[in-house]
Amino acid sequence: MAVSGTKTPVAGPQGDPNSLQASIKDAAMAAFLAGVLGFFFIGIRTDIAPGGLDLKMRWGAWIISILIVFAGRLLLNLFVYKTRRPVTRNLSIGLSGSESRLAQAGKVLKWGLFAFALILPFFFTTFFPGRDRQFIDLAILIMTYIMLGWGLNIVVGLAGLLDLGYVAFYAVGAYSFALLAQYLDFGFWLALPLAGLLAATWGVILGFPVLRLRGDYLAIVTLAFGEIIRVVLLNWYEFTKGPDGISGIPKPTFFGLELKRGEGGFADFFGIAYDPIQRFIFLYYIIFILALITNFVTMRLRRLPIGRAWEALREDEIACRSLGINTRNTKLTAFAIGAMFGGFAGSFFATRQGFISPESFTFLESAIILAIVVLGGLGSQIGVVIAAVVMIGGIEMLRNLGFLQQVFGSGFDPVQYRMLIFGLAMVLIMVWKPRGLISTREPSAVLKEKKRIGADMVAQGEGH
Amino acid sequence: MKTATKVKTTGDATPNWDADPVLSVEHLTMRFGGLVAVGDLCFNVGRGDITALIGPNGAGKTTVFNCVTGFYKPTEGRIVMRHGPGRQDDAVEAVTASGLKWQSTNAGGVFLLERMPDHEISHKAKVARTFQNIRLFGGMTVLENLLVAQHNPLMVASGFSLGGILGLPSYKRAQQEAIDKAVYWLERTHLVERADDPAADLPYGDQRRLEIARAMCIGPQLLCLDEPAAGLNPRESAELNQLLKYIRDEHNVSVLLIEHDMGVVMEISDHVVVLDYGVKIADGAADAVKSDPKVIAAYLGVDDEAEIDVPEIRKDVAKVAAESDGATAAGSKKASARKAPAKARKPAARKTKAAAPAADTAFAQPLMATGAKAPAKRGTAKASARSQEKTSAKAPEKARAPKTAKAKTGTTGPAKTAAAGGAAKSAAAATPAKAKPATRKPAAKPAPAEASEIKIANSGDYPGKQPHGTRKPRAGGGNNLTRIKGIGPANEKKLNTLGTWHFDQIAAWKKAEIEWVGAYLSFPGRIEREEWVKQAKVLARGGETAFSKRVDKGDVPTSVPGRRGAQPKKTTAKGGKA
Amino acid sequence: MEYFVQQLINGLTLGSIYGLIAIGYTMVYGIIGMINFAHGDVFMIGAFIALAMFLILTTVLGFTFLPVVLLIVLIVSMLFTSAWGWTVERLAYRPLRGSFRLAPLITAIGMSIVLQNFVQITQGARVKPLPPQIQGGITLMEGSTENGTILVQLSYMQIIIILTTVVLMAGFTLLISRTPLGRAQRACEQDRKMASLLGINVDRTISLTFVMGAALAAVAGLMFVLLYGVIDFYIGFLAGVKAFTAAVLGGIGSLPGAMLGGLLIGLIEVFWSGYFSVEYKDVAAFSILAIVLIFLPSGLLGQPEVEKV
Amino acid sequence: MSTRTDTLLSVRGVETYYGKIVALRGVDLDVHRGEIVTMIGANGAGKSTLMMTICGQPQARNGQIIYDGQDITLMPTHEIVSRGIAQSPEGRRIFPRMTVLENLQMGAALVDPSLFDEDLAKVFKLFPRLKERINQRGGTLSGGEQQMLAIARALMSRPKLLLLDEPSLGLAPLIVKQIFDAIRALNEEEGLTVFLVEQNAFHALKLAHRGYVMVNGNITMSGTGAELLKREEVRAAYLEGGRH
Repeated sequence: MAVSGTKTPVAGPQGDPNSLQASIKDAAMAAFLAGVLGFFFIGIRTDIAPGGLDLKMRWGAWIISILIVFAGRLLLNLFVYKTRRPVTRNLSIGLSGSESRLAQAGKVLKWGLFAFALILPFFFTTFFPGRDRQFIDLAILIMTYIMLGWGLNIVVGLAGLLDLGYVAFYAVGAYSFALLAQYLDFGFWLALPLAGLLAATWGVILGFPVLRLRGDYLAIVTLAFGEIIRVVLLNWYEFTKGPDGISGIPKPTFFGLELKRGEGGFADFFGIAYDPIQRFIFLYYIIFILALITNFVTMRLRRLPIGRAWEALREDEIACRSLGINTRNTKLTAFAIGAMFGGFAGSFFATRQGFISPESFTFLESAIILAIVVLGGLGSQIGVVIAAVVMIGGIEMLRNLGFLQQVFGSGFDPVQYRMLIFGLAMVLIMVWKPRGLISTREPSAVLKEKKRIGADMVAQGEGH
Repeated sequence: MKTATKVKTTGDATPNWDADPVLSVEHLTMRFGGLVAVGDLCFNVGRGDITALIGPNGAGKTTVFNCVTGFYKPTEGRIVMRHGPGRQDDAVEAVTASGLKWQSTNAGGVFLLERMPDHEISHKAKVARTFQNIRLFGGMTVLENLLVAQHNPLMVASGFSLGGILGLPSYKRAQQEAIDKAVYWLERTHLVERADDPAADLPYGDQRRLEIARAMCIGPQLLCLDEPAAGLNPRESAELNQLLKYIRDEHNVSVLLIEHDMGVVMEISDHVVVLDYGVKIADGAADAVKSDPKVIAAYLGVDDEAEIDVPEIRKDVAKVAAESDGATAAGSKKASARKAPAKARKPAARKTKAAAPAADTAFAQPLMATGAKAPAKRGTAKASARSQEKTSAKAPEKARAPKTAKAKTGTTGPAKTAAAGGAAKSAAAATPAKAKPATRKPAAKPAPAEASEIKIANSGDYPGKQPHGTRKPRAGGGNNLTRIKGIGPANEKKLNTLGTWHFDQIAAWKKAEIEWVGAYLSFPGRIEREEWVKQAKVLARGGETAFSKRVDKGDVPTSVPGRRGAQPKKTTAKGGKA
Repeated sequence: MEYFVQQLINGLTLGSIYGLIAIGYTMVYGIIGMINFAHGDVFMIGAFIALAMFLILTTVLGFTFLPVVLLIVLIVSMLFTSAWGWTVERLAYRPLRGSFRLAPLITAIGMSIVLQNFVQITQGARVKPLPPQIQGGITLMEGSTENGTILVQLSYMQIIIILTTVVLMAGFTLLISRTPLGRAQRACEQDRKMASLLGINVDRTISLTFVMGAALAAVAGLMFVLLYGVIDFYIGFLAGVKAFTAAVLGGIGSLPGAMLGGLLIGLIEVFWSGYFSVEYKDVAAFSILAIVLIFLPSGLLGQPEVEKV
Repeated sequence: MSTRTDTLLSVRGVETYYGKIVALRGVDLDVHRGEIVTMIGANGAGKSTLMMTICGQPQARNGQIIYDGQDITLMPTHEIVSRGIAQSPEGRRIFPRMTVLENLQMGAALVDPSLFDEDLAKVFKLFPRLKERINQRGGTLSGGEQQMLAIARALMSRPKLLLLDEPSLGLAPLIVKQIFDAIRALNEEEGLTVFLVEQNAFHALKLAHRGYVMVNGNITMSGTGAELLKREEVRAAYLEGGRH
């Protein structure tokens, strides 16, 4: 009837992808594309010059970039893309075993990590006395992101609601404390619960009208909400000091003791020598405990009806409604609890920095927190830890690549490349493991034998 | 058997579903834009009954379900759920007038479902449901699925999570009870071995059962099942029947189900409600419904050549029916003829259904309307399917026509009007449709008895030219016109009354005649479309068409196989059927 | 009154630019159901290419006849930006086809970060000014207030922008509704697997969608350069968020919706700035989005989603 | 029926996986030109997976699929179907927001546009109902009409091999009959080769020249339709199919 019925010998649909010729051809194509893409950016640079813009040609850099792409693609073709199947599939097949092993080792890993986190400041002071401050500071930063990740994990990972404006609650928490301290002279410990409460209230205020929205609409409204909060903080100068930010935010006290030098301070009270590191260690333990509380509450909630309802909501909202679950309230609870932990983390951030401004609460922060949750594996607590260590630790490590200047010359500033590499890492990890690092799910109730649930079974929600 | 006894006891008195309804759907109308999915529907679901809601695709069954369970808000109407015995009419009216959503009474409670959001319908009114395309929490274990169903009591037990976070023992107890309840239903549904597996991992049949178990875990008084047997094999279907009976008998839960599988419906239902185009066309005990001509017409089809719900064809059938009415029996006779086979058939059907090996044929049967191979299958077939077959094989139209007449006139309207926006019109449409054949009756009937040239009274009303006809077939009898694709026994008879007996007569039709016959038979255009004339030319030459070959082999159930000569008069069809 | 008309014109101009970018979001969302967060940055890339090409033509090659220059710039930036759009899809989204929904969202955010930083590194973080190239316009109205006279000006630039947008919109609408390519796109949108079963090369169709979206973003980029005369590596983010908001407001997946949403967002911003406060124009735009979505959960022209039970 | 017996499609040892789950465990079957071949089996036995594997979605991990003398195992779907295979897949997959006409145009995406009107007339003759609905959106059709449209759409590509996945699923008995009649007519009148998968074994085997029984991703039996219908094991397999 239709297409010609001539018989051709049985042959594969394409040529042999391994042949050198094909690889070179492909690499040449890639290089050509790189040339096209790079022409206006690497090959040309516009700079402000007197009387307008000046155009500078950089043929060398352009050609080098083309050659790098050619060589890179050729090597990839020859050594990585060994089969016709995409590289991602290869990787995930090759590593699927490692994930199950990782999952099995999860329990050991969890306690190991916990123990390490517990002694971490002393580990640093003992083994890296010269750089302990820097390392503990980094640990505090990572721990903050872990806590934020765990908080967002309730919303995105468990309840399956895509929230692109999580940073708003972080900001609410931070500004609540800063403003309470500034106007009402509240201390950290008094302000902390209030900040959490305020953030949760904002979560409900935002959630109440918009939770009817389907996934992507919810995403954009939460993003918009995050931006609104930031813009208001930026422009309500009389109240928030706008772009100038709020400084002089009080430090937390240890049961009324300030961690300061001299009379009445922590060191003085315990009769030990004052060392500025004590404050860092103290801050570290505050965020550590806050994060642990977040984790504990989340884990507990998961085993409670409300947590199961979250997960059920993620799996199938309509079925939930048919079982008598008030989905709006359930979503609101997830939003509020997630926001509350964001608020806690925010006040901690304020007290740690001593200074906050709207600059710290851009969409990029939301994106990073979301990336941590997704890269770690939705709903996985340990995944968030790993992702936070890798991503946040990773970018901060890039600050320390001064030695590269010796390689590339003094004009080379590795810090510039930090976010570029961060972005690339996000793409690569996601392509490599679309479900995140730990994607299996642990059942919340067990009759006889606990079986982990494969990622392919678990829904992501926000699509119903 | 419960079904049988129930039907008997309620035979004369008010049936259970009217005396003690757990759910009343009253004047339910659901419009989507201009489309009326359900129009002014009323029915009751009896307490402790299994009630089946059946009807062709697009009849509005799932819409009714969604209204009952709160997923859609009905455009109009009232849906009353009652806890506790009796009609509680006073309480219902009181709640309706009060504007409340529900009210507990000493007899139980009255719930106006159309006022309640979906989750309250499940939580307060205790109506559980399943879904046509299974909606399990695929990434959660079987046990977790059942625990989610007990969300509301567990929420209370966990002190709305606060007690739970603190790890109070009262919550632990409640959780253990919930697990025990889950295990109970897992045992009933043979899923206890799979309790810790993710629900998405279960085979299809298990998923269907799990969905029922999950629905039962909310402790419902009414269980709504949307096509629970879809995609099940006969053995699983049989198990499902057992499960549903168990739920009804041991847990006193009323069941409302939508089902396509007539085997399931007829075996377990106490009460059947039939919908067609959003309108109820039958309502009664399973036995009565399955032999109801309206149901047969709407659901199982009228005639091989009829394209379903093309209105003109319905009219066509209605007309023949009316003619036959005049020609033969009186109304009372019809009625008894209709009932008799239903009764006679029933025991046989039950017996064979119980025997497992025959089950697969029974399963397949309702969908088959085949001739030659089927004696054994006939025995196990559901009555309605069979009645159609029998008539086609033995008694072309007489027996069936009176029944279909009503059904068709009754539902002529909805096919078009439902889409047009007025299901209510269907009732109105019925009347003129009925009236028409009555006026035509005297015209058509005397024709054969008179002149050799057939006179049709209002022949001039139709465009084109009436074809030449003879009073009697030529020597050797008329041709088997059903060998032409598009002509079934009904049309053959009508053509005969026009004096058309032979292929060559049809082959000789010109455009004008085709137009006239098309108009007369109320399906303009179909003769051309089905190329009757072309087929007739071939057959008149003694040739064969692909279709005629199949007719001769007996593969076309509603054509008459093997008969090439005269067509015997089969006025005794009814007797034969009874 | 005069002030109002002037603001209306300004709003329509800004709205046209948003609309052009929004189409890219809406088409990509329609076909693969993902929010292409990098699209705003593709717009930024387009603006940079347009700027560089403009400079090449005017300062290096010495072309002076503006219409020809602009035409060449338009074509070149559409072509090169398309290449970027194609590459982004190929690298970051195609490997995740059929994967779960959040994965491409994260890679999109990643790509957005990459593009921004790539441009920042290669072109520097400082703003690039371009003196106004098209000047003059038509004075529509003249009115006087106590502060002096107000002229309602429809500049040539604005005319060009609005006309180009109208022409492109009409062309694209025809392309989508009438041609086999458009039909294939809509088929992929509704059921990708089925489309491939009917012989549609789904990957190529999706790539083409990205290319088309990027080409339109390039047009918007050129307009932006000409209209505002200042670009930097960060313009993509805010314009992207606004355009995405526009797409959602109009009903994501709907082409006319994207245009309508773009115009609305443009008007809201301009009027809010004009009558209330410039600082809170974004708040106004986002708030209106939230309000519209609460009452029309699928946006203004979106397909209302019938809940399938 | 056609007397030619040369093989149009042959499936050899095909294994298909969904993630780590095996769906097909080495399937062998042949479809000859001009035949109606049916495959029966319970839900989840792998029938639909086989249909989709033939079209390359998902691709077979092992084994070979030869169509018309060409190995199509690893071809992308659009290239496979461009060789003359059309499928009316499980769940019909009508484009819901396109009109009936547009759906049919999509079906003819690979065919010379000048043949469109002719083909359109042909499918309308087969399914007159669709003609009445020509400007209605696919999503608003009833289940039976959608099934007709799915088959009609498949026919618009002028296939040599028509794959039908459960054409009777969820349809009222009367419509099932119409659809099966249409399939038979296509085969008898146009010599179209049809491979259909059915759960409704009885009906399908009556229609088919030959049949296969699939249980748990394996072919357990084959024979002519009539033979299979008679065999006790078919009933057993049919009764006990599925993944258990």
